[in-house]
Amino acid sequence: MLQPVIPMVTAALLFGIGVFGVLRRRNAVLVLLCVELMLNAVNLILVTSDVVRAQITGQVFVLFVIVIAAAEVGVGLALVLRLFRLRANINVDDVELG
Amino acid sequence: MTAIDVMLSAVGLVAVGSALAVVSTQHLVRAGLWLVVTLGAVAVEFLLLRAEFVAWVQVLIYVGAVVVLLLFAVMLTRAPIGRSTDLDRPIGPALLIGAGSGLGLAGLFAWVFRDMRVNPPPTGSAQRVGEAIFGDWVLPFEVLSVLLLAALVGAIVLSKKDT
Amino acid sequence: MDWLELALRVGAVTVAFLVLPLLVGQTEHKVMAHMQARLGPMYAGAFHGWAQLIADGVKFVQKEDITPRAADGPVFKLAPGVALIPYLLVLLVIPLGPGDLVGQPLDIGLFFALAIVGVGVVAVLMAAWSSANKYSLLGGLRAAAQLMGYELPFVLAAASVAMAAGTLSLPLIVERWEPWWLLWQLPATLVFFIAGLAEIRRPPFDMPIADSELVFGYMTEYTGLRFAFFLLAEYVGIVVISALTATLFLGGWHGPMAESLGWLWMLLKTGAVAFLVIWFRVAWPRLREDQLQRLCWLILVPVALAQLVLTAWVRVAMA
Amino acid sequence: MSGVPGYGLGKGLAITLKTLVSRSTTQQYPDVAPELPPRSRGVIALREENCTVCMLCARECPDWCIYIDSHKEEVVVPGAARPRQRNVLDRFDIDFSLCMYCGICIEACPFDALFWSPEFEYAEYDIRNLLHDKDRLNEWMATVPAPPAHDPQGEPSKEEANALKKAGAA
Repeated sequence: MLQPVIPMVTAALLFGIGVFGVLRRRNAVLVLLCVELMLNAVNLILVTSDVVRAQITGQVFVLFVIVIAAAEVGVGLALVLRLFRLRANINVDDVELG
Repeated sequence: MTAIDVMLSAVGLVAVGSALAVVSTQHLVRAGLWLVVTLGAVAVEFLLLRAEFVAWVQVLIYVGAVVVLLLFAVMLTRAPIGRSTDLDRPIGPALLIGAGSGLGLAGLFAWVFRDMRVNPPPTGSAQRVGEAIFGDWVLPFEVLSVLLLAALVGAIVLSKKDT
Repeated sequence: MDWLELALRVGAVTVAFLVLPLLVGQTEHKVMAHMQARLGPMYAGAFHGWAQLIADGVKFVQKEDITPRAADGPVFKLAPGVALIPYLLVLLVIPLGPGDLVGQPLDIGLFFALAIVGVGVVAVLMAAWSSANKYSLLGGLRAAAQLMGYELPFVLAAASVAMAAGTLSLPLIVERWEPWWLLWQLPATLVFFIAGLAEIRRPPFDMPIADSELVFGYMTEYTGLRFAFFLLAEYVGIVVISALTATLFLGGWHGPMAESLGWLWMLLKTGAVAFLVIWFRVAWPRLREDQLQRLCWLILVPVALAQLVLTAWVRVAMA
Repeated sequence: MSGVPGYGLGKGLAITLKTLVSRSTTQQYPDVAPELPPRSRGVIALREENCTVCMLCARECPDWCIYIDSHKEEVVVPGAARPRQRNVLDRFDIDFSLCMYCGICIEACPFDALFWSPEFEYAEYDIRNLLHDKDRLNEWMATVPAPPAHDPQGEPSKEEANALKKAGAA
């Protein structure tokens, strides 16, 4: 017997921490790190709901999320390195939009 | 509280604690290393929830590749040893929104799942996950491969030198 | 009883973890020496220097443990441990003989092994960055690029044999192995072994520590016991890669009288592959950094993919 | 043949394997005495009786590593008109921390007082202890090998040739 509330609350806290980090961090790589935190929180919720509902769909989605996260990091880091090459600075506040 | 509950709580504490370190440390590279701890802890949670396959995929892709890429990028963009001073914005709004969403969701989950007890499912899920992916979810899987290809092309184009 | 058995298994694996790397190291000392028309260590332990590595260990323990002033202390000190532990965990799932002569039978043991071996690169990056040394950092970046690249053919080649056996469990893969797989899986064997060599950063793939360019790469600043840990990790790495190659592609414990002598066959095959690893170090020069990436992406990955297609065809044809 | 891909790699493996199975030639020095080539230049030995303190060696030495002191002594020879004077060697030191083993002193010595000895095990923990006095140099005389025999095909020495000529003339 296990209580699904424990991983659920853990995941919620991880998500909150991730949101906090994304909003607070200025460094682009650190923002990516915090996005990973949020994705992991979602993964944890998906796996836990699998346990709750005795299904496997959640795990399938976790795999999809992990693949997408890998793609996201690949493109994100390419962007960051490009930015660094252009500006020698990866501070997201200093990026001019438009 | 059964033994598995205790372990879930302990590993959850590790995950949350190291996640806090990720968002609060002033050492750039250490943030990435703390993220390794968080991801490892989440992988252990997966193991405890009997999602073995997903747990090891998490280790292989996240710890073995994603974090390494992140650390690689951090080191390529001049990571100093010691504290950096310009990593953070003012703490106020971020704390408000982050704590709001995190604690709000936590409260919601705690309320909804407060009395639920479930039996852990049987282990050995690689085959079941495979059947699910290539049965019900084969179309999303194919779309995902196109997405990966697009990401690959995009990353190459972005990191090519201007000619 | 259950706990006792578990303790016994973990204890046996720990003993193997401590003894096999020393055996490989001593073999390397002697084999490398004779391949270079030398004798190698002759004094420690009186008979042909059999105790040389023990003497080395004692020496390392006595040395001063230096942390550079500019280094990031905690990360610097933690890195050798992080380098060592993944290999210990991998040894747990490698089957030594038929039946359940394995540290811990896992349903997805192969996947576990591949995932855990990949963690080692984190230790390299930790050591490289925290040393506050440019050569170390360069070595670490080389290692990261190398390991990220070679992880792909490594996993693909292993996937081929898993597909052929229809399971991810290492004991089951060995059980379903048949001698003709040697021929049919030969490309995967070569790709796996070469990528494995690159994974453990052995010559000719030792660019991360290339001593003529980077002093000693990410290990430059390490002394004493921590340096010894890194060296131990390298030799456990040889054991792990050799054992995985033997398990996946060379039939593990298969051989005459496998029921009683299976463990011996497994050890012999592992030893033979480890000998190859040593031999390559002596015979071949180090690749250049661009040749390394070229070999990975233009040769190993395509070969591994072709092998996957072939395996799938044969499986379908046989079904 | 060398155009085949991987030929070089195979050759490397073959060579190392061949070396592995053939006997290694390492000399186990402290356990087994090394076989030195004839006329090895190990150390310079001194035959004190032959030295006349002519100082040629000290003057020819490029490193100035030979130190010689002497005094004069009168030798009374019975039956001689007056006592003879002769040089007596007080000190003959060679500083082997300076010596570069050129052997010029041995070539320069007109009285066969200096010799090459193959002895080489005289390392010291302190560089100052490499200054060896005449007693020590004399000890090494015991290790000096006999001079190589004359080449039977070679020309006879000038003295021999002169003697033969005289004998022929007589």
